[in-house]
Parts: sequence; C-alpha cells; structure tokens
Amino acid sequence: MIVAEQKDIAEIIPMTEGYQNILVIGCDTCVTVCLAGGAKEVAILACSLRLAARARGKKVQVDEISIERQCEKEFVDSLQSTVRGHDLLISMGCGIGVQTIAEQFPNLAVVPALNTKLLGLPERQGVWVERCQACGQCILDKTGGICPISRCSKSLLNGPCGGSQNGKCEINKEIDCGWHLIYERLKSLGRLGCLEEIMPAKDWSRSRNGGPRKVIREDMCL
Amino acid sequence: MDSSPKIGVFLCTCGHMMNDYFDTRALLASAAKEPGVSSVDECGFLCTKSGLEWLKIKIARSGCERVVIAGCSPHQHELKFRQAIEEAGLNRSLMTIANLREGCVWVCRDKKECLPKAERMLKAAIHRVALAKPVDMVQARMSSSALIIGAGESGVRIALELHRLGIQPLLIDSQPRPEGEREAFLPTPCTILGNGGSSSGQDTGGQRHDFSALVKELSHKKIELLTSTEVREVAGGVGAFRVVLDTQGRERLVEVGSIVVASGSRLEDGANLAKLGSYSRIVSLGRLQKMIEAEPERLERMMITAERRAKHVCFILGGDGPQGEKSLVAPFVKRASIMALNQAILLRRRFKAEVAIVASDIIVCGTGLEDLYRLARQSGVLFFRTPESRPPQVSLEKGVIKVRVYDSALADCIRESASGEDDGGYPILIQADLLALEDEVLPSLGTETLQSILRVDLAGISSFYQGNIHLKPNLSNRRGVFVVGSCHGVEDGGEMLNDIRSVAMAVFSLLSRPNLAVEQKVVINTDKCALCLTCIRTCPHRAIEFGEVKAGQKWGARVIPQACQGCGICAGECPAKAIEMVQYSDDQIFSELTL
Amino acid sequence: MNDQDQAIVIGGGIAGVSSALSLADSGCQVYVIEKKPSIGGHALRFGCKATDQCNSCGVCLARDKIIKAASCPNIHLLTQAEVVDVQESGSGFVVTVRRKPQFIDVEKCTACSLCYQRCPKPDRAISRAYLSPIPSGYVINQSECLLFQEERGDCDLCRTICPAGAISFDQQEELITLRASVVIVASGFSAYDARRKGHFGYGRLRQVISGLDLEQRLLAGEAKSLVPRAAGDVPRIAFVQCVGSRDPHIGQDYCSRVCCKYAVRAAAKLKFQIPEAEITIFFIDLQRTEREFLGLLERMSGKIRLVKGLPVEIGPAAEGGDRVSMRYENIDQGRMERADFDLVVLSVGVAPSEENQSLAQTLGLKLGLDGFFAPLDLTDSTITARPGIFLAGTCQGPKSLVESILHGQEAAMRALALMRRREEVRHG
Amino acid sequence: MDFTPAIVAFCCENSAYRAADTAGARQEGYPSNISICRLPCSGKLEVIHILKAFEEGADGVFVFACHPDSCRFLLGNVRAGKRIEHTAALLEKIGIEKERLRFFYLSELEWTQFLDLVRQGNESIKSLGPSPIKVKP
Repeated sequence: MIVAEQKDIAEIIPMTEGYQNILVIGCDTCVTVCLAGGAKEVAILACSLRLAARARGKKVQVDEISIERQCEKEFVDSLQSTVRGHDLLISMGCGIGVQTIAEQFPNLAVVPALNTKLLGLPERQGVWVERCQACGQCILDKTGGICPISRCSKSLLNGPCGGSQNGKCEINKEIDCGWHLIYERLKSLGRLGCLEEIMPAKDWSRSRNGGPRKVIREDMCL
Repeated sequence: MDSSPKIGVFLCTCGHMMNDYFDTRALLASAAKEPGVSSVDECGFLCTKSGLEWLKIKIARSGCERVVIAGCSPHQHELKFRQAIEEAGLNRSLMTIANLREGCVWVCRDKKECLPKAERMLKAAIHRVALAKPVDMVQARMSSSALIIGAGESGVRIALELHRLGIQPLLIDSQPRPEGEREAFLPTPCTILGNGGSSSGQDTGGQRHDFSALVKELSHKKIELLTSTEVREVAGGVGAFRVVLDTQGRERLVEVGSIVVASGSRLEDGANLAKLGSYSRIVSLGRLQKMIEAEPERLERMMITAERRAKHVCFILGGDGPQGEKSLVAPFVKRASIMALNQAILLRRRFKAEVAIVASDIIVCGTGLEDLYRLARQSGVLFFRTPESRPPQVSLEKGVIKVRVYDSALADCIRESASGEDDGGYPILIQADLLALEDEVLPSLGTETLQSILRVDLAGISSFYQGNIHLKPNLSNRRGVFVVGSCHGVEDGGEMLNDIRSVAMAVFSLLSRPNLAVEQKVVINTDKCALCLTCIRTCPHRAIEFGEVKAGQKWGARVIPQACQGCGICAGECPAKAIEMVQYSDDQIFSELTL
Repeated sequence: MNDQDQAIVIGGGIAGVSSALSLADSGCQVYVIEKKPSIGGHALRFGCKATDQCNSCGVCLARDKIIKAASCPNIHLLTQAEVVDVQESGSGFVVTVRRKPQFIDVEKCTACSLCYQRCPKPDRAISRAYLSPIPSGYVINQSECLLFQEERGDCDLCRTICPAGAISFDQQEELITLRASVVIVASGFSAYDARRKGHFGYGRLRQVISGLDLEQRLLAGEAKSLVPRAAGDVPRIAFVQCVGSRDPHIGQDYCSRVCCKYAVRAAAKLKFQIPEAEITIFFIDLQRTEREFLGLLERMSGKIRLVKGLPVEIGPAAEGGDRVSMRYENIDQGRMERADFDLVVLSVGVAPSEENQSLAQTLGLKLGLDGFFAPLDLTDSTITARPGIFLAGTCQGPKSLVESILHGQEAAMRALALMRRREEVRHG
Repeated sequence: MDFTPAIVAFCCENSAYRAADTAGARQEGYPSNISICRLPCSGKLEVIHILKAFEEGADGVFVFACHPDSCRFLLGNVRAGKRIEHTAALLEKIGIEKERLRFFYLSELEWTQFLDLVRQGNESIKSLGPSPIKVKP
C-alpha cells in the first residue's frame, strides 16, 4: 500500500493564496487506509481552509469530494461537472493522484495536500513501515521474502555490512538488520544456499540514504 | 420541503415551575416557526403516568413522526420517554430531549437569559431530531455454555459452580493433566484456624482441599475436560463466541456463550532470593510450603545445623519486592503475609522451631487475618518490625544465616544493653538455619499468547485495562469474557472462592435468556468501508470484525451488536466516514453547534 | 429461570443492589427493602477521589449500579421499610414488611424542588432522595416536619404548594406481606462512632472530623473550606488510622480493610486540591494490597508523610489559635512527638450495624463475636445456618465498595443455585 | 459593551454531563452562554466537530472527558486528549488561538469543579476576545 502523510496545514494555506473557489479531493483507496486523505481528512482540511481564510479576513468557497481512486483517469473524469466553477483543486491523493488530476484538468491549478512517503504496511494502528522501494527488480525469491533494498539501511545486495551487531542495524539500534533477518529466514527454510549466489550490482539512478523510513501519526497511535 | 418529517414539540413545564422563568408560550411560538415542526404543546407533568398517556395521545393525534421533549435532563426520564414514543408507534430513537431544566432555567442567574437560551436549545433539539434515524433492534442468540480456559483450582471450581447454575461448561487446559498447583499456593487463613473449611478444627497444613476430589467431581458431573488443548482463534461475541480449539494438532470448532479465563499464575524465586545465591537453606515461601507438605523429614534435617540444637527459622517479608515488568500486582504482599503466618505457626507446632518474622507492615486486611496474626504471636512466633528505610541485612557466616535487623520499637532498649560491639545500626542479630523469602508471582506460561488470541488484557501484562475501575471486580474489555482467580491478582484462597462465585453469577445473568434484544447502535456503510481495519483495531470491546457482510458478498467490517457498548470510538476513527452512530451522527452533532 | 421466583434483599446499599441486579438480570423479581428514604446507602455519600487521574475508589462504579437498579423493571424498591417478621412457608419465606408513610408519592413527584425551597424549617424537613446525580424525588422527614410537632401542628405549606399534588399527609404506616424463595441480608454497617474515643476530641474540637465527614465534604465539593487559612500559611492535615479498628479494648479486634485505602485516596485528593498542604498519615500497619492502591502509594511517596504510630491525645493547641495539638508515638524514631494541625481526620472503622441484633432475631440468625452476621463457613461467607437466607456485603464483615459488589454477586449466585436445586427437586 | 463569548462544551454523558446536571440542580448558576453538547464518550469527538463549532461561530470550545483509568470505554478519554492536542496545534496554524480549545478531565461527582472550570474558562475566553473568525468580515 502507498503510505502518505498530510502536509503541515501551514504549508497548504499559502498554496491557496489568491484562489476563491477551492475543491478538496480525497481518494478512497490507499490514502484512506493510511488515514491521510480519506473522506474524514478531506472534511477536516476543507473546514481548516475556510477557517484559515476567514481568520485572515478573506472569504473563500471550499468544497469537498472524495473519489474511488485518483490514480485512474476514469474516476477523475467523473469530476468534470464537480470541478466546474473552481479555480483550485487540492488533491489529497498520493503523488500519482495529483498528477492524474493535473493531466485530466490541464486548465486548472492542482496542488498536493499530502507527502507521499513510502510503500509499506501498518506495523500497528498508527505506525507504518516501509517494505518496498519499487526498485523494479524484485529479488525476494532469493532472500526468503525479505527485501534487502528496503530492510537493509544501505540496500546491500550481498550480505550485511560490518556494522550489523546482535541482529541490529548500525544506523539505528531500533532497526533490525535486514540481512540478519534474511539469514535467519533462509536458515529456517533450509535454503542458506541461496546466499552463495552473487547478486550483480544494481543500477541506481539516484543515491539515497537514511535507511527504511517510517511514518508515525502520533495522534493515531494507541 | 415536503419530505421532511413532521416534528412534535412537547414542553414539560415541571409543574409550571418553568413558567416562573420564561414565557412558555413565546418559547413554543418560536419553536413552531422552525422547519418541520407540525405541532407544539405544553404539559405540566410529562413524566407522570398521565403525562405519558397525554404524550402518546398527542403524538397519535398530531401525526408527528419525530418528537422533541423539552423538560428535564435526559438522565432523569429518557428511558421512560423512549418507551412512551415506542408505544405511540414511533421508533425509540426518533426523539431528542432539550434539557431546559438542569441546562437552562436552573443555570441562568438572570431570568432574562432564560428565554433566549431555551429558544437556542430547543432549536438545536428540533434540528437534531429532524436528522434522527430509527435504531434497529436485533435479537442476539445467547448460548448457555461457557469455555473455561485453565483447569487449575479456579478453573475447575468455576466449572462446577456454572454447572450448578445450568450453564454447560467446557474446560480446557494446555497441560496433559489438570494441575491444582497453579493456585494451590494461594493460602487461606481459616484452614489453619480451624473455624471453617472441610476439615474443621484440624491442622491441615495450609492445604485447603484435595484437588483430585474436585477433578473427580468434574467427571461425576460429566463436565467435559479437554487436556493438552489450546485456544487457536476466537471470533464472534458474547452469546456466540466461535472458538477454534487445538488438541495436539486436531482442531475443533466450538460455540460458547461466554469465556472464562482461569489461566492461573506460577511462582518463581524472587529477586531477593536470586541476590542471595543458591544457598540451600534460603528458600522461597512456595518451596517451603512444598517441603512442609511433602518432605517434612528433609525440612527437619535442614533446620538442624551442627553447631546449634534449636531450629531457627526466619521469614523476611516486604522490602524491595521483586517488581519485574510482568510480575502480577506488584509485590504480592498479602499472599506472602498469609503464607508466612501459616507456615510460621506450623513450624512452631510441628517442628518446635524458633520462628522470627521480619516485616515492615503486617497485612491483616482479610477475613481471619487478625486472628491468624494473633495466633502466630500466641504460638511464640517473634515479630520484628523494620522501617522501610532500613531493610534487614542478610549475610552468610560459616554456614549460618545471619539476619541483622533494626527494629524501631526494640532499638533503644537493645542499644542500652549492647556490649558495645559495632552493629552498624542494626542492633538485632537473628541467626537462622533456614531463611524464607517472598516468591515472585508471574502469569502462567502462555498467558501472553492467550491474551493476543483473546484480545483481552490478562494478568496485567499490559496493565492498562485492568486498572480501569469500570472493569471491577472481574470484567474484561470484551463483553462475555471474564477473568477469575490468581490470573488477575487474587491474593488469598478465600477471596478466590468469592471471586469464582461472583464470576459464575455474572456469566449466568448474561446467558440466562436464550435471546437478548439489543440496539444496533452503530451502523457500517459497507459501500464506503475501505476495510482499513481501523475500527477493528480501535474498538475497545472487540465488537467489530471483518468478513463477508452477506454470504457470498464483498468483505467488509461488521458490528457484533450484542458486544457493542455504544461508545462511538469506531465512528470517531473511521477515515472513510463509513461508520455512523445512529443517535450521534455527524450531522446531528453539527446541528447542535448552531449558536 | 422460573418467573414466579421472587427474592427479597434486605438493604439497598451497594451489596444489596449488586445482589438485586444479578438476580433481576437472571429473571427474578426482586424486592429491595430499604430503611432510608432512598437506596444507595453509604456509597452515595462518598466523594470522587480522582486527582489528575482516577484513583479507583469505586464510587462512580457503585453509583452506576445504583442508578441501574433504580430503573430496573424487575427490581421493586420499598423505601422507608423494615422487615418485621420472617416465616418459613413451604420451600420459601413469607416476609412481613412495615413501611412508613411516604407523604410524597414518588410516582407523582417531579423533583421540581419547590417544597424543599419553601419548607419553613431552617434546616428543612424535606430532603432530596438521590437515586442519580440529580434528585429524582423528595422525601419528608417525619421527625423534623412541623406538621408532626405539637407547637406548629398545622403547617402543610408544602402540600398546598406542590404543583404535582404529590404530597399527602393522610398516608398511614402499612404492613406489606411478601413471598420469596430466598432472602439476602445486605443490611450494611455503621461507621465507628469516634466520640467513643474521647481523647481524640471528636465532637468537641471543630478541627477533628471523621473520614465519613470528609467524604461528605468531598462530595459537596467543599473540602478546601475545611482548612481556612491566611495567606502564606501552610495548612497541616493529619489522618489517624485504625480509629475503631484493630482494638481489642473496644471489641473491634479486626482490620476494617478500607481505611488505609480511603485515607490515602482522600489525602491524595486534598493534596491535589491544596498543593501546599502538609499531610501526615498516622498508622499501625499500612495495608499494602491491590495494585491500584500500590500505584497510588508510589505516586504519593514524598508528597504525603507516613508515620508509624498513633496519637495518644488530641487537644487545643497550647498557644491557642486555630490549630489542635497532637501527641503521638513515632515508632520508627522511637520517641514521643508533638505536632499542631489545622485538620485531623479520624479514619473511622467499619463497625457492625446497631440494628444487627434485632434483625438477626427477626431472621433467626446468629451474630459473630464481633457483632457482624456470622456465616456458616468462612470460605463460603454468604451462607447462613438457615437455608434460603444469605449474607451479602458489610453486614458480614468489613469490605470495600468493589468487594461488596463482588460479595453481593456471590450471594446472588448462591441464592440462584438454591432456587435451581429446589426446582430440580420439584420436577424430579 | 461587554463581550459575551459563545462557548460549546462537549461533555461525556457519563461524567461531565452528569456533573453539569448536578451543577444545574444545585442552582448555583454558571454562564448561560455555554452550550452543552452531549456525547456518548469523549472518544467519539472528532477533529471536524471542533472545527465546525468554530466555523459556526464559537469563541471557545471546551472538552470534558472522564479521568484517566475511569473511561467506561477504557481509553476513549486518552484518545480524546491526544486528538485535542493535535487539533490545538492545527487551530494555531489556522490562525485561531489554541487557548480557545480547552480539555479537562472531570468525574460525574465533581460538579463544583465543573462550575469552577466553566466560570474560569468563560473568563479566559472573554479576555481573548471574539474569535478571529467572527471579527473579520
């Protein structure tokens, strides 16, 4: 699932500067499930923007709607009549949603209300962890179903670095060493042989660092 | 709007009391102008029998479909009014009360403020009732059977008690044999006092009963007992839990009305004991109890050391009790106190030992404990009271256990007569052949797994729910699941029996009717449901589960109405706005905010 | 459950209410016979002891149950009523109840409070009958009412003023006969009368109050006013434990089980409301049981002072002023000490009710040496020597609110088991 | 002219609503500009309800929950507390003083505290002046 998190309202308010008729569009799929851009969040954002405008002595019209999936042109097209009369669309979808809307309504300003963070799963209510980096070349078959690209902080392909200690990552002691997990899993599967195969270097177009990322919504953690 | 429901507004003046505060006709006139209001009326006493009859007639005559009652607090007569409008043919939830008495006329200092405030409140109530939706009543089937997890003493006993009440118990235990041991360490003062129990007047050695006799009674009563069996899965809710049991790999689905957790607890050597190493003459209370019962000769030998003739035993209670994260109920001081008193008396009576008990406080808050304490004193047990700031010091010198004690009451007289030897502030020296220390009480093995399967907080492993006053004395966060015995911190055997019978009562009153009529307080719109599982994870009562909403259809979240307690937390958390509390919908709450 | 099964619960305190609710939920018709004008007993006179968090005193839990019982269709409340006779009949009992005139018809009373407001007696002969947080009705206290006093025997102001016409002085005392298969005795306790310990000055010294007095002030939200003080003055408060407990000289040689807990909770509440107050608790043995209480003790450590040892006497302070002076033994220090306090709270114990003797006689039961109803067996403390009569709550011995609820349910279970057994016998 | 703020008090029906009833029944009087909104549990209260109250012209919003460990639904009050914290931060960024949103723990018996809190709360909202939403056109 795509995990996103809402931008700080202080960042969204300036985006609406100068617009009179705003439509906040939610998405009923991934971002609803990760509690960032569903019907509930749309209502909160729309109301917040109305209040923010009035607190600044302005009056704006903010309408709200939520559609099945913003990443599908057909669903976005169904907004044709709704967007009429609006001069700004705020997408509460993931980055793809924003772009699909922008593509379908080329004459309207579209801005994002979310930061699309990662592909992951909820570890528990209110905490999401990264499990996939969409690297485009899945090797989970060789690693016992544990992804070294996302679970190893350095995305190493051929075993752990020297910093792995007691099964924990040297970047952060809270994080499990991805390669330690892979080793343990393969051992229990009786397939340690997999590790002998040397994996060729991956072609990284961009470098990255910082290890697996995490989204935590403090107010949802209970 | 033609389709808007007709609303009847009925003002109860509380015996014309309200007329003192404002012009009731003016209030009703302004209410009559609100959209949807089809009739307004006032009455002196709506809550009386005749008032309720009047209300029913008025509803019938005016043909109104919604009712606003303006009067006193809903906490006073809401139920009565709901019943009345139901008798008048309306759904019980198509009603709103405007709390004009406790919320307006008795609040305003200035009578002039009353009318505008009353108008505002009445308007809000009219808007609210216009948005009201009927609440459905659901008949929940209540199976009169119960699953009891754990065949320790509390489990076996509650099975027998439930059987007496006509509830069909099914007892399971993860062990191959039922074990009385799991709670046998819970002591009862009356057994030794001899003024109760099965063997009146006899010194029963601290043992309450014969556990095997209880187990025999089980088979005599034909109560099913599955050993080597564990719970794999629990679905459904009170009245109809669907439980998957696993007996050594063989799975079996049972449906039960209630689940009683009697998983018990176990004793471990406490931190104090660990600190003193593995010297065989330093034992835990639990170990000492076993020796008294099963190995008296060995115990006798242990108490006779080469140098000295008399047998000296010392008990240390309290102090820095073991408080591991998973330990039950912090230090189990009461349990230890009763146990030590029992054992001290026995050691004096049977073994003629010299016994000293060192403690900061003697726990006597329990049935018969004061008598037990007195009996111990009368039997010649010595008590040393130490301030908490100066716990006793234990050392081993040439095979003798030396306990140095500061007793505040004796300190001065001893110091005066002391030989001048430096005692480091601990003037009393007890030389003991045997030293007994508190044990640590831990949840039985497997409690954590059981907790995650039942989704119920047990044994205070995560102490959050159990501390809640509204779960006292023996409820769990999940309706129909009860906790009994030492697994939720019961400290003495007598109290455990109270606990067992009280839980038996609670199970019975829940399951005594074959059907239970419950309101469907929460409704999930499956079309909107994104199946994010938020409601399932946040419902404090585990009243929501997911699966096919209708056979063969798309999956969705669904409410188990009899398990739902109507808090609305799910509706508050649902990100897709798919969950609505019938009587507190968003629109209804918004309608009250118009100021 | 058989529909004709009727049960009688004597006492509408928390234990009786718990028994009644359990039985009513199981389909029995239950008559609760309460001496006072409203049910609830002591529990409704206690205040909430929450500070910045709940301290698990259980008062709200008890109130919930009482409110639930008051509106339960299977529970029939007979207030201002007393059991005068119990006869065995077949497998059950015929119980005669004497009910005092109510004067105010509860069915008609709307709790509008007019009668209360207009009652000419300065301290009002009419009081609120609390069943819920708000008065659900009013009652006239016959011994206070002017109508029943010779000098002004014609006052019926309230009757003429009552808009509901709920007041009638024509009512007479009535005798009601009830049949029941079981009787549960839940007649409760009396608090120890601290006046009996003259050296503590209770009743003589304004600054010395009992734990129950404090509870009522907490309930009324007036606890702060107990320690009036000038600016910069540090209020000093003492709690004295075991007043009327663990004392063989007065025949109450048992631990009252609740005092350590209520004293520490009340101390925590006072400390929360008056943060600058210095609070000391004088005790014999601190009864450290129950997890919630241990947690509270931990949170309060360093905030309240605990002194092992009880006062010998309490008297007016030497230099006059508003304080009282206390002489006490500090056992841990091994010496006598003296200190002045603005307020001394005596933690009075749970004593057997004065009416136990006569009630026991009516019921044909025995009291124990301590004056409480004696169970047949200590491990089965709800069973009496008379089959069909059960004990619940503090009439059997000291218990906390939660323990009373538990015990009430236990008694109900025993009663139900008996009813079932009889039914089985009847049907072979 | 003296400013009378409009205040919405969200009250859990198990605690503060009862306390408010008792406060009413004692006829001690509290500011009549406080509108009480009854909730089944403070855990039901959503961010949007608070925002809507401000949008409808409230100058202040008070939320009353049961004390920690005494929520009849276990953690509804803790949930509410976290949500209020989150909403207060949101309000501040929107341009509404976070002091206009206040959160209190209260039990059903603490009706005198209820009086103190609403009286003091009313004064503090008064001193803040009308809500910025209302002042500007």
